[in-house]
Amino acid sequence: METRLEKEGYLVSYNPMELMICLAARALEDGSTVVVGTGAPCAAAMLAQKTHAPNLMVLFEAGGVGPILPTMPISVGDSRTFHQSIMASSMLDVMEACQRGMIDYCFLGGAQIDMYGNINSTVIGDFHRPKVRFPGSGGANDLASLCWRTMIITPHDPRRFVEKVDFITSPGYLTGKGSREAAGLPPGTGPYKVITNLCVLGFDEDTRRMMVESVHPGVSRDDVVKNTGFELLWSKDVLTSEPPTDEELRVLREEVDPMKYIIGRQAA
Amino acid sequence: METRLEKEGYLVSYNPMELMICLAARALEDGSTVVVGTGAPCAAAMLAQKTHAPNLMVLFEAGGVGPILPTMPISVGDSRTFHQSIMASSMLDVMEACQRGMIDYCFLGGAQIDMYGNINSTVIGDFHRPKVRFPGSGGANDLASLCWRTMIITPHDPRRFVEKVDFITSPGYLTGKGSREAAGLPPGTGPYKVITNLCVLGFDEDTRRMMVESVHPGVSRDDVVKNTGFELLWSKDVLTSEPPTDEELRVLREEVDPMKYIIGRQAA
Amino acid sequence: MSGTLPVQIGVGKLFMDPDPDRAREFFRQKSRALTDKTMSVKDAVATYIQDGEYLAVGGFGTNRIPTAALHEILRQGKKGLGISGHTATHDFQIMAAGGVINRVDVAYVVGLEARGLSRAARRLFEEARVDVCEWSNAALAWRYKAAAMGVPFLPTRVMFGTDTGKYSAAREITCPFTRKKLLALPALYPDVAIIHVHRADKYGNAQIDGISVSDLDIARASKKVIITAERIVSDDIIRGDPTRTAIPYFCVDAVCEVRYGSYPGNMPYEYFSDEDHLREWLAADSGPETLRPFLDKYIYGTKDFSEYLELCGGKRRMEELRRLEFLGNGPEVA
Amino acid sequence: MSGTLPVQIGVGKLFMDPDPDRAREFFRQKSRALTDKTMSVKDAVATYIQDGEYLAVGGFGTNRIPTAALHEILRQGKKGLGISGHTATHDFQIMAAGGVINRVDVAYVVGLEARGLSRAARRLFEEARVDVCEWSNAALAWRYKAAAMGVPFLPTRVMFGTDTGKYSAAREITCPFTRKKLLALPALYPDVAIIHVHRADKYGNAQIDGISVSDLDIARASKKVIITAERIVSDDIIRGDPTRTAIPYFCVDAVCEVRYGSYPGNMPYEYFSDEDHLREWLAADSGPETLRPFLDKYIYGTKDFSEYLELCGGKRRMEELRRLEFLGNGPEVA
Repeated sequence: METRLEKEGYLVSYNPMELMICLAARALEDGSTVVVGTGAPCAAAMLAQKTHAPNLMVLFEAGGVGPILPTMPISVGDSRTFHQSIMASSMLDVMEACQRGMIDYCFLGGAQIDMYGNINSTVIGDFHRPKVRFPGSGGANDLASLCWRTMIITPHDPRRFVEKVDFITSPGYLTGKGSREAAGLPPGTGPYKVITNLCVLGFDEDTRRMMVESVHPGVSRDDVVKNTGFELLWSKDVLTSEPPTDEELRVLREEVDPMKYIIGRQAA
Repeated sequence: METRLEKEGYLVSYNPMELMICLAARALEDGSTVVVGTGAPCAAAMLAQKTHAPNLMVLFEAGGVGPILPTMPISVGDSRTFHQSIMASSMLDVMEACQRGMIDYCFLGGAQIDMYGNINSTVIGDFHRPKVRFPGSGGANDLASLCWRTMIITPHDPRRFVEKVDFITSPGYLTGKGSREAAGLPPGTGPYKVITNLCVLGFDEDTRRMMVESVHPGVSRDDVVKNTGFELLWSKDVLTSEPPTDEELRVLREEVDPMKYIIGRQAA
Repeated sequence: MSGTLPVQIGVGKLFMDPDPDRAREFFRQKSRALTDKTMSVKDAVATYIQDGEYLAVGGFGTNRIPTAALHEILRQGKKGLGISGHTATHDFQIMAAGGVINRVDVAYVVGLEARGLSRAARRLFEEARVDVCEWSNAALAWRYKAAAMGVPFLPTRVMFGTDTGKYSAAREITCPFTRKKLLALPALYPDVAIIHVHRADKYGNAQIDGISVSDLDIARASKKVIITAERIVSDDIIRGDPTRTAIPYFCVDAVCEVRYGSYPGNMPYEYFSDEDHLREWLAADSGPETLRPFLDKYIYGTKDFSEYLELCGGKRRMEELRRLEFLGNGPEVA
Repeated sequence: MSGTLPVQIGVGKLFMDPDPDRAREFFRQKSRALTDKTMSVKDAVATYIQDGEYLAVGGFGTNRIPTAALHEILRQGKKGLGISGHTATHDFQIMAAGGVINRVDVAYVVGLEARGLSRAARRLFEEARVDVCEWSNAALAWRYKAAAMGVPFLPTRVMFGTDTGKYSAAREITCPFTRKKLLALPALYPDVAIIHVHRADKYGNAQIDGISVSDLDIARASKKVIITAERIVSDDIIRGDPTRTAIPYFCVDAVCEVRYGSYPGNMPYEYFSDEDHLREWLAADSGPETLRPFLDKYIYGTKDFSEYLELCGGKRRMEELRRLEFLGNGPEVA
């Protein structure tokens, strides 16, 4: 992708992973709480803390609450996740904070996603004899059920963005508006943003279907459509995603991920 | 009572409280667990530990587990209750150990008790406008519901041993055999011994009614009957309660309660 | 009777809404910012406790109780408070003496364990001046736990067959797996919790040494939380031993440093209870004519808790209680 | 549909009996004596894990895991074990590699978080060689919690509307207070828990530094508990800081001292994970032909865990991992 952008004459001062992390970071409000995993979500939360959201509170599902992250964790339960933290607690203490309504954001990814933001990270094919077995929910179903806003960071291709996921591991808007609440999930929760290597998507208020909000620099609408296996909605004013600022890039590269563990990865 | 015993020519080498504590201590099996309160139950558990039951495990409902008691606690939540304990935990951790089936004995007292061992420690008179208000259940209902064997230590008089308690605070055998289980309480639980200043009572296997097992030295059957407001069952072989041994008295007086906080009290 | 319909075995009044979604809406708005929340007890009580609200008090009656905040509630003349009587002994005695309560979830009140009974507290019930709902200690603890978990009830196996159950607001349910009867306890989300701890940082991260009783759950269940602490410490101290943190800052609204803040109660590893002063309290509490001058002297007539401590013997007395706690010489207690 | 009848939303198989009364009968018989329970890992696994039993493993996949005991399970050729896959990563990889499992409650298995996937674990599912029931991490944690509490289920608000819920064994219930839908999770009482801790005394009183994940509940929920500990300490150490005790001795059956017992996993405040060796594992795990010699070398061909540690670089490597944990210099990890 980096290559393509260069071909089209853009000044590539950042790569798609860096852009995705910056876009995710910006979506996190100051003074809010977020449960993160390792990788891009953790980098996004750290970047947010070091830029516009010094009062963003980071939690890890295994029990780490409010660490001062010395390096990127490699497990959501490793010792970095509660390094100089305000509390080294338990999985249920974190999950129950989510269930109580204290946690604003969580981050998810997955093997498949549909237009309602339902995510599959369990199996491809038949459940009982799967073609491919993935790890399963982990804490993803819990976080997607209980946190106010679910953030999704994912590569964007037609095998992932599908009409029907093989298995709903974690709930998006299920079958559309009102269906989460009807199913028994807490009202007011659900997917908030989907950040891909092509665009940023939100969810239409009326239908709860995925809706393109901004397309990344150098990416065409057609690129997005071709890489999506279902019909997308487009917001009235589709913007061009705001590229990383110099300051964001400096913080991300020098302070958040100096070893390039995350930003050195392929975004798709 | 001490006076009367002397009049009748007995050698009073112990007082009724000392006898009750010794009888309670002997009922506690080695290698078992017991939730105690302050006062006589705590003294009984300590005496048992220092005599026949070195492996008796003491817990307090506020969270103290397995302390080395330096002195008698004055509150079931004071710092003595977890002094050099194996765990300083929480009320629910202790109560849930009871609910899980890990706790063998508990100790209760109360203002009224009936023939099924139901105990009132809430009100005398009408609930909404009581003649006398007592503290209420505290943990008593929980312990009487969940521990395998409920021990009751109480003064013995007709105002306490009543046909019908004004309020069932803590469950005994409710209305007789099978009624605990029918009400929803865990099977196999219930009152085990009632130790008074006059006698030791158990519960009849068939009816779950209170049954005299032994009468204290110097106490007549008639004393027991006159001080009981309901009809008692009598075991086939009513024994004379075994008085404290010299060793028990020595340990109780020198090691368990050297300040005579408990054994200096009136038993009735 | 349909076996699966919930049966209201309790006829008692449910004082607080167990709905987790209404609680979620509140918690959604609650600040998560790491801000300096230190303030005086006076300001904390004035700001965070309103007339008519429902309180939960940490500790265990005469152990690790937030006495300074309770006195301040009386001093500010709060009215119509509800209270959870989860082994509430001296704490309840203070509130009853001040006449600030009009409804009580009772597990254990009125008594001060082996020490005796509060006449003022007893009169509240005997003169029917409070609405009463009965529970057990574990039941109230589980009710906090349900709220802390964010669910509207928890199933348990207590209170069956008793009047404690009958005069509660519990309901009977059938287990969907085993068909066993279980007692459903409604979540209890207090308006305000007041908890005394060993140390807290200015943000409200709090640590407790020794038994925590129900305070982890009370702090999480309550909409507002006032922490009084023996010591306000740098957040480095908290972050240096995060395993020890009992209450995270985002539960907390106010942090007040109150040395000897549990006096005359016991503060584990710090100072023992002042049994002489508790006896003085119980004696004064034998009737309204003796209680009023006692309260005037110790609470209404004092500016703050430090004046109370001075009246009770000040530094010298506190040092004695410290020696007692560490099992050194001191006045005898029983 | 009757609104109050429990609905089986989950079609999955319930592997373990959630009946609290049958569990109570077991716990009634369980020893409460303070006896010396120290033994070798070999004896602990031989004595307390029988073919066909259901296991719960403490820690979090590659963090504070009881690796020594897991290797010993393979070495002893246990068969037909059930396992709770509550973020089971390297621990599950070991069990899958050894072919000792025939049923799994899954929340997170197969993967090793960002490191990659275990092919051996994956094949278990893709070749349908295990019975599978799906859950979420919190759901399994709450299932342990229910058992630890001694109740047959807990109500929660997760897994609704999803296939995770459909392929679980959860049931839908209606709240008796709010009429809201709730998801009932059946209590999970494992036959055996294996938990690695920082320190334990010979009786089994155990302390954990840092996050406890679900281990307090796992220890209380399980019928038998094997503790492996970095250090066996005098009970004075435990009794000197009882606030720190995570697991009381009466839950515990065996205590085994295993220094570096979580290797190649991370042991907080002790040593970091050995990412090089985990990569070696993942490479070997790419197919049966490479896996078998790897297992022969490191597990089947070793007498015990200390031989494994020697093969992995011994004292020098462990010292490097200690430096890494304390953020000193050492091999890079990502």
